[in-house]
Amino acid sequence: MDYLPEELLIAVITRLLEGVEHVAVGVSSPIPGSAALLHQALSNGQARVTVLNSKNLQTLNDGAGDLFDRAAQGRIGAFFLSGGQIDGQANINLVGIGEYPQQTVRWSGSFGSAFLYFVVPRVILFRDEHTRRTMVETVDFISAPGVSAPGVYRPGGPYALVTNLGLFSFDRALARFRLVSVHPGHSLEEILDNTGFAFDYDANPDTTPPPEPERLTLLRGTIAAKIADPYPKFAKTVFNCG
Amino acid sequence: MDYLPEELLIAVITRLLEGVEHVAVGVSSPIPGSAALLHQALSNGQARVTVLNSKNLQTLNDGAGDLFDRAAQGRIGAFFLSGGQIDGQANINLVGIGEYPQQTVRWSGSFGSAFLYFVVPRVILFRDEHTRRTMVETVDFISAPGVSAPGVYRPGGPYALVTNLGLFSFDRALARFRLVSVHPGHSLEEILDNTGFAFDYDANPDTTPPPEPERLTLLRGTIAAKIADPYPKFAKTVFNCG
Amino acid sequence: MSEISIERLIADIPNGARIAVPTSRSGVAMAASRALIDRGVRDLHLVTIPTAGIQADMLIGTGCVAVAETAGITLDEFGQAGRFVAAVKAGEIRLMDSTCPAIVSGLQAGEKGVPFLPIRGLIGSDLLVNRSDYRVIDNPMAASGDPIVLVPAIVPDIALFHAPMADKFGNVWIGKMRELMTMAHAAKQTLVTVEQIVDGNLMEDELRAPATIPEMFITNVAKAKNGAWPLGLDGCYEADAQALADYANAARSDQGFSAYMAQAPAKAAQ
Amino acid sequence: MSEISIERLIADIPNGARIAVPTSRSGVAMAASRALIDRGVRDLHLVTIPTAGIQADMLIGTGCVAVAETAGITLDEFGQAGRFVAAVKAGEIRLMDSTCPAIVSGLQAGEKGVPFLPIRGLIGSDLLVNRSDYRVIDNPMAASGDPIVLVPAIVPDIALFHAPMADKFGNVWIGKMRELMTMAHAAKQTLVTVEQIVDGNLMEDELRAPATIPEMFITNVAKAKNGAWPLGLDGCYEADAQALADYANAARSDQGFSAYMAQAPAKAAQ
Repeated sequence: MDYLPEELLIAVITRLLEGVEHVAVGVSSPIPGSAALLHQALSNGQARVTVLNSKNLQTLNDGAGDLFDRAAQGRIGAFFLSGGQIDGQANINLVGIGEYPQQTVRWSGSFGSAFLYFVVPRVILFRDEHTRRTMVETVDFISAPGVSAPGVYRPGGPYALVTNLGLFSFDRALARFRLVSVHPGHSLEEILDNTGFAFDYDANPDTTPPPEPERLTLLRGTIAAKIADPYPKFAKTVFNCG
Repeated sequence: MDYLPEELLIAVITRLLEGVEHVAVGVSSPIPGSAALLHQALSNGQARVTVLNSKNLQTLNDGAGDLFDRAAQGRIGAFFLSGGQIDGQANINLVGIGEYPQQTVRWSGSFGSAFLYFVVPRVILFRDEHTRRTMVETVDFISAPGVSAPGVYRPGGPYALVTNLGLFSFDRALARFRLVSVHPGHSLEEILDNTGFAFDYDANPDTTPPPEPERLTLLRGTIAAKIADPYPKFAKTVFNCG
Repeated sequence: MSEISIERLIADIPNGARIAVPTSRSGVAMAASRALIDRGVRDLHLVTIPTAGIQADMLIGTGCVAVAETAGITLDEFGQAGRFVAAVKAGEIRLMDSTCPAIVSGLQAGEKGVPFLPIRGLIGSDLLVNRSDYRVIDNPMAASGDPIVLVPAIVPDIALFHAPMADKFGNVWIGKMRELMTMAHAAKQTLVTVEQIVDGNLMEDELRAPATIPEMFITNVAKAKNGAWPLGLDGCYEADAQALADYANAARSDQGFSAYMAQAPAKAAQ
Repeated sequence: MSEISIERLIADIPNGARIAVPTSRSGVAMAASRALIDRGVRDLHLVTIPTAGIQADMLIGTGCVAVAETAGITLDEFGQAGRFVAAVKAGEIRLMDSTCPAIVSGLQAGEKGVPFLPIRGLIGSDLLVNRSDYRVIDNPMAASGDPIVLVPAIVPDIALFHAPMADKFGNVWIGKMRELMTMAHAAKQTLVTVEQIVDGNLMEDELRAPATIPEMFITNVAKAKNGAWPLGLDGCYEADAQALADYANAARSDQGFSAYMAQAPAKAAQ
């Protein structure tokens, strides 16, 4: 079965969600959102999904703190974060480049990252631009740190990094990424060339398995229709839905 | 105009509320509640009144903390507290008599007193049994202290004590009551005999003025009908209303 | 969520559970409490949000309660809570006396997943003296000395209450009784009785959704018509003053209470 | 409460006011913001609860803002907030970057009248490094070292937002946008535009009362049909994607923004 790059990424993320009871998805995250909904479908609806800014894919009704209170209590098993920069210790930067505050590049801001990264057990870093611009040795501004000193309350943290080139796991004790697999059509060399930080890898890394056909069918059917709620443009472009 | 003892007490309390923008009234407080409603009527409805446990005389809709949050912000100008014991420093005891916790007499508990006494500017102590049993030298248990050490955050505190015998003011700097007036039909001697704590007084104290006739009319009319919401039995007994 | 009986609803509340219940006017699960008494639960750590009445008194009188964490237990206009008072005098329950907003703040700390919340007041009270779990710190935001109390998070094992309605998904509409939302958010498990189970999805009802507890916070729901009786339920029915007066009178003595519990109906006629 | 114009509503917001506004999906008073811009307000300390979009960008682009206290300013799917980004690069506004729940907790501290609330996370971030008003203490409830952040109370001078309806008494119905309740509770003054002013008393409407801000928290209300345009209002209308895209495009440059503000309508056709 042929598939689009987006569909591969959704398949990769869906596998990372296995066993998670409640997945939350932040703003501007159509690929993670689709993966979360696919995960829910695979669980026969047992898994809960909260998609921020959707009309029907969430139950937040206690104000701007609702999601964060749920997360603080451990009621959210997985969440997605990204970064204008991500470094080798899984620090993420959502603020900007250059010397803070008057930076030469300014992004939106840190949103919930400096909190959710600490309390959600399985935070999946997702960035579909894997370059030396985004994957840096050290971020210019730490919106949220990848690891914390001993004694700092931190039930959560980085679990994996998914990019357009490959899948990485993160070892919290070592504060270091490890390449798990290279996406079809890409290579270890390409990843090394495009990564600004050091990471562990096998000389002959696995290739990321393609999307499972039955999941792809599900994705293009019911999931595509659902993700059109918060992301109509994405559903139209990728799945020709809506 | 003849009046009942309850009507005198309501009149006394109403005078103490002059200028207060928002009066809140706790549970089991029909006399303070009536005074608050009379105060509101005299303000042409400008003053707000919150009567706990009433159906229509309050706007609390944010849970059990709503009243306390409003009070903490200074949005409540006056509140009423009572005590199984009240002592000369305006400490109040709502818990019991004897050595805590296994006391020989146990009352309901401190309710909001240990908080509201600190933050409501004009707390009026009201107790319709003025005896040496209730007006004691030192309370057995401090539910809420009358005064606080320097440095303790305390925008609020005791403003007056109203009993069935007389009206006292409270000097927060001296931590001491002063007799303001003796209710008609009672005497300074009676008050001295029945008070377990020392207080300041004039040798010839004023007599508490009777209820103002026009206020009495208001009270027996519109106010009686309103207070029947939370206190039907009281409205029936005192005002023959409802 | 499949429909279950009241007995099933409360079957798994373990002895020793820290159980949160609302005030007498905010949706008390009386029918479920009677079932809990009949089951013979023991050693409950009762947390009243922030006060309680007949429900707490009954649970205490039947020996179900080891700890009472409360700002007050009273039968309101019907007088003292006789069994509570008797148990205190006999030293049969451990008291954790507090003040209303301190309990609310503790519950909100539980809701927010933080270890404590600060609260004004309390300093100089004997409540504070007797609550070794409360702390006084110097307000770090103030330039000079400013003592302030911290109350620890309350994370009930169980929140138990009665509400007007649930839907088949387990969403529960609570109206203005917002403390029930806080209780459900804070507690590990939330057990609810309701007057009725309605069709449709309350979370999709524009008017009811804002005052609906999402099903993810609800462990189980059982239908209990008049489930708050003899207390009232806002918007549904008034308290049964005669029944409450009867109870208050009976609860003044051991014998009166025993006779009441043996003879009085567990629930109102349905 | 007598009916007033949008211009009157915002007339008394002083220069330098600390003004709280909600996220782009939670009732943004766009029409009132345009009036505020037209009035030429200056030096606002903008607090976004907890993020903002076109409203903040417009206020910044027109020079109304001195301080941006925010967890993020973005035009969402329409891209970066061009005027915000330009102002940061030019050093024209003072930044108080934070994270969403820290802002919410600060506002809740304001609501509760306490000087601070604790919050997990943040430790090790450069947000914390740059927020000298945040404190780290050792959790007094923990047996061993457990650093935790305290955020100071946010007490806005003004809360400004748009809601579906008010009644003639000044009660405001907010539906599921609960943060508006927190904002009104916390702020010294609360100014609201609404789609409609309805007859009756919202606080006496069993279904609407739970999600109604009582009038005592509301300073003033003005009617503004389509008052959130080009943003949407939950349950009333969707965002105007074309208008938002046009704005995003224009805001990429000084000139584009100036031309947009000169030519684009201040409000949707009514």
